[in-house]
Amino acid sequence: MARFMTLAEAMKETLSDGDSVAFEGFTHLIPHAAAHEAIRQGKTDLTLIRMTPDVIYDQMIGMGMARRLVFSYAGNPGVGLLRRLRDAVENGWPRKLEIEEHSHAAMANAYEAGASGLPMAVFRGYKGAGLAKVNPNIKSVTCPFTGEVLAAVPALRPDLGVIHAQKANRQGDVLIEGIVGVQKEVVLAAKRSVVTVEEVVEDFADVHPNACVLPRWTISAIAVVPGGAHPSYAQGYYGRDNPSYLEWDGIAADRDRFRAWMETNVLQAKPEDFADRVAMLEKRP
Amino acid sequence: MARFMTLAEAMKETLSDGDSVAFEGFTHLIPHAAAHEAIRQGKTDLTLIRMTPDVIYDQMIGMGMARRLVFSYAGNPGVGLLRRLRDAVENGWPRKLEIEEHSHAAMANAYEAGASGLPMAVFRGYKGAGLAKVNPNIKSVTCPFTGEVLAAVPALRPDLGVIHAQKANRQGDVLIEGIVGVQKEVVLAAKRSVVTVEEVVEDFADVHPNACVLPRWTISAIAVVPGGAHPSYAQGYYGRDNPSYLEWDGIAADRDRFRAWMETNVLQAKPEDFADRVAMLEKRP
Amino acid sequence: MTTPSFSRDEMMTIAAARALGNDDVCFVGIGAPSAACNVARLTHAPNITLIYESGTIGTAPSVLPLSIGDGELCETAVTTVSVPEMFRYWLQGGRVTIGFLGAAQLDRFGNINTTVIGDYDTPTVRLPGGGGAPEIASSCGRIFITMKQSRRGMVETIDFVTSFGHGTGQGDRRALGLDTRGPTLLITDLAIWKSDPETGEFVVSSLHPGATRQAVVETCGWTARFADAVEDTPAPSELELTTLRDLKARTAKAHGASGGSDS
Amino acid sequence: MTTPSFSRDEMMTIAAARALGNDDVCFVGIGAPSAACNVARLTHAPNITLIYESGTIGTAPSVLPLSIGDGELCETAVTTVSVPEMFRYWLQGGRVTIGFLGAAQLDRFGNINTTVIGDYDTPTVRLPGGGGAPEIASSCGRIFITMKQSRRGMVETIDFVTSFGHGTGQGDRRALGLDTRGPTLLITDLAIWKSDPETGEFVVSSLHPGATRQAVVETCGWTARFADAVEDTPAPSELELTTLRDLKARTAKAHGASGGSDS
Repeated sequence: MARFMTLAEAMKETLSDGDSVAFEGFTHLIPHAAAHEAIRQGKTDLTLIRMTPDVIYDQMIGMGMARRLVFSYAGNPGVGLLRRLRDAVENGWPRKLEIEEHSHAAMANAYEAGASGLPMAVFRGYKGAGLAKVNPNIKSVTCPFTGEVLAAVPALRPDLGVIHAQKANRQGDVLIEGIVGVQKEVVLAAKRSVVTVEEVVEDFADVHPNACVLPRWTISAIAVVPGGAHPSYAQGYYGRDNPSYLEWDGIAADRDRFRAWMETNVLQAKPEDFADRVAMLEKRP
Repeated sequence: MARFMTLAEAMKETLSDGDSVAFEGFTHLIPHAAAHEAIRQGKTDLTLIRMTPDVIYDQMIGMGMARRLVFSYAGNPGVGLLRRLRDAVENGWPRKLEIEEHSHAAMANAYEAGASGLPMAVFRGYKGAGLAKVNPNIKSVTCPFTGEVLAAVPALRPDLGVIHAQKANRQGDVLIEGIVGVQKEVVLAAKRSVVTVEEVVEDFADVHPNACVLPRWTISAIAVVPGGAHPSYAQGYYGRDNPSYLEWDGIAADRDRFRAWMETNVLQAKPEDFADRVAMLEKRP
Repeated sequence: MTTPSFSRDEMMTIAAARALGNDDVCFVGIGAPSAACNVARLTHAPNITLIYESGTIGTAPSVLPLSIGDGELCETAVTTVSVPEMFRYWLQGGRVTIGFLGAAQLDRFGNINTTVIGDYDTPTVRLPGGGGAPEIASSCGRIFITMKQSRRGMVETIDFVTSFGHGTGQGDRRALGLDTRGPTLLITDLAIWKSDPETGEFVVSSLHPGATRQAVVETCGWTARFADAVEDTPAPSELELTTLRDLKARTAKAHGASGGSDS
Repeated sequence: MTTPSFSRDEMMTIAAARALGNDDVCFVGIGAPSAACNVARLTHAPNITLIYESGTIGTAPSVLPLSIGDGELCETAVTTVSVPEMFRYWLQGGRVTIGFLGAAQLDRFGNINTTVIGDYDTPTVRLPGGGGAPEIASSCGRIFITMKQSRRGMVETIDFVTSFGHGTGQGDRRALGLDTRGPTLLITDLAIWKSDPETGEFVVSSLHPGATRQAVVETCGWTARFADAVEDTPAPSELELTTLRDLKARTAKAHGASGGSDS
């Protein structure tokens, strides 16, 4: 049952060293504030799971928090490569990073299977693809009706799922609108879940009946963090801060500059700072 | 690409004798008008597919149009048994009816697999259930990661899928709201599709971004039939006509009364009659 | 013979309502007592989550639906999802604590038949079938069964296993790989039966006001077992009875005189 | 040397746009030329359906997105679905006629690498990876590839098969059970290449204005083959060029000077 608490309390209660955790968001609604809180709390030995690890995972990997990464596309969206991730994979800095690499279809299906309580996802994929040769978690099943060989991957069931959403109501139900990505699935697939929201409203009385709503009893903790997706965006609240994504490319290119930036902007910062960061951004419809 | 046409044209173009066809709707938005048009056109040797065959399939079976029925719950919702269906199964009247019986979970998964282009659906089901012993289309696959044995059923890929929806826009996109059932899946799973709608609007400009919308290029034909779900209901348009469901129990109880009722209310009726039938029903919010 | 101030049906519904709690997530399938679920919601369990298989989650109807897909269910729900999602994410996902099932035939181990009377291929009576029941029975945390007692319904051997209870006794579920508890409670118009943790059999644990052991035995097709200490089911409270009757009255008014069916 | 009135980049984008039709359903993955898709939509193919893997279907952005999940894509879409649904119902469902892919490394058979340069376990350069590409390559009706020509990009042998094209030649797709056509078109800044139906190899079928055979050969890491009759790609029309430049200008204005990246 969803409990409202501070972001610091939420991450402390739900995330432990050694856990597998998915901070999900598909360009939209990326939970930056929650990731920064995890960084401040110095969590370590994490297995990071995400379809599109971008800036926040670059930051966590650069801080040496990750033992393993499960992913399908590791890029800075609209910009290019992730330089901290590359440094970890190519040079083992600041520590060696194990990777388990999939395709988007596999990851999306694996979250769907996790939400569905299944041990595996079955789909038509990886035909002729090199990943099937290097990832032992890509197997197959044969259709007993047609004989077709289909791909199978293990369901994703993270210890913790973390997402950012537009709003919660007072009862703790959470509403996600626009590009909803795999956010519903990651919360349902995870053993525990944290949702940061832009605001709390009295109720969702006027919401569309088929909108993406997570009932309160599917969520562990809710923290109100206005601007908590910055520099990602929250439809209806603020637009994407594109210059910040571009700036990251330069910051992450150098180990010292990275460390200094993290010290100032993450370690010495607070969840409340996110509201200021989006104050000047265009409000999106 | 969706083409607007009369219901008579739509059913003539898309449904042939011997086809497999799913007229879907889960209590809400049941395509009565389209089913009646198929009856008037005297289609025969059909394989009827539906999770919850109710009055319309009782009618089609009673008229001898069905060779085979694939289903998971055959009842008159809120009332009881389907008497024409029983007569066909128990007594072979007016013709013998083959049945392939599943659970709801199996049918829902099988539509989902059909929409997903997969040959089969995999789920955790039929444990200890008698249907697994009498239905040869219930098989299993073994998870290569955990060894768990899961149920497998063939994907549903009807020749034709028929649904009723609230509205289309001028381009032919279709909006379904409220209890959406398996309607999206059946259209995506079927080779051809017919959608009857309450009305056509200029555009969906104000619709929720995550509402259930079928793009025009997924639909074969759209026919405007106000009231076309009667005595089922269309959220936002008219409520369920409960007395008609109760009345059906008496009509279907007797072969002659059934035939007479069908002659008057279906064979001699037109799609336009549905608008009158819902005129007096309470408008639902 | 005194005229009781409540009917056996009312007692059955209220006894079922009492078995539900605030934290329960309850799957209300076709034929199940949505009256009981809604009485619980309107009395001691205001935060109970009711799910109907039509896709409505966290619904709070002011009148009882005539079908599992009435518009009122959607209008009052926290969210309404597609039917494939309902069966995949919500039921199979293991999120439902209690599944309510009815039965045309029931045996002492909680195995249920709603498929056919007689042989499957040449049935005497073709019943509606299982609907969601096969997977409700396996995926929900616990299963509650409600039915009126009769020798035709509570039988030694059911004609067809629509949904699996405890098979031929405790251990059979685990042998099938099921880690849910299966049928734990049977609420009839005469008594409350609980599943014996040793044998998996239903055992009478409580008799409703006015019901006798003899009445239970005579209306049960298997040899009824009674707990060492059989309790007395408390009579419906004023609040319970008023809530149920108001609900039924609102339902009758909304749907016409025919309203109020639970299926 | 004359100064052309258009750049090679512009020619590449416009040539790609021309290959798209009104009835196409186009999957615009990461790194793919959404500029080309949107120029097609704004010129000869107003009814083309553009799908971005973030879940937006039938989107019509007025400026180019910086990422595949920009808000503008959702705001202008016919509908926005979840990412699992996108990959199950829409891509795997076989509804996409054309998938656009880019490549870090490409071979003559349309096999693509966007995963690693060097060995997979000890890479020289760790690239972003495949994202949707492995299943885009197998599920879409046809695959169009766009990239600037270079010997580093168009290579004899790619280091890793991120997405499968024609393997080592025609027939390899069918052997894998693939009944989609795979890469049929390669559009570079110098030429249009088409897949040879016999061998599965890319063959130059048309040279862009100002591009020479020699330039194509020198910027291609495999031995370039030319069709018997190599055509001349028509220069961009006034409308095409204006449409593309207006789109880029709107994009730059909306996103700032840095705007307009296709990925």
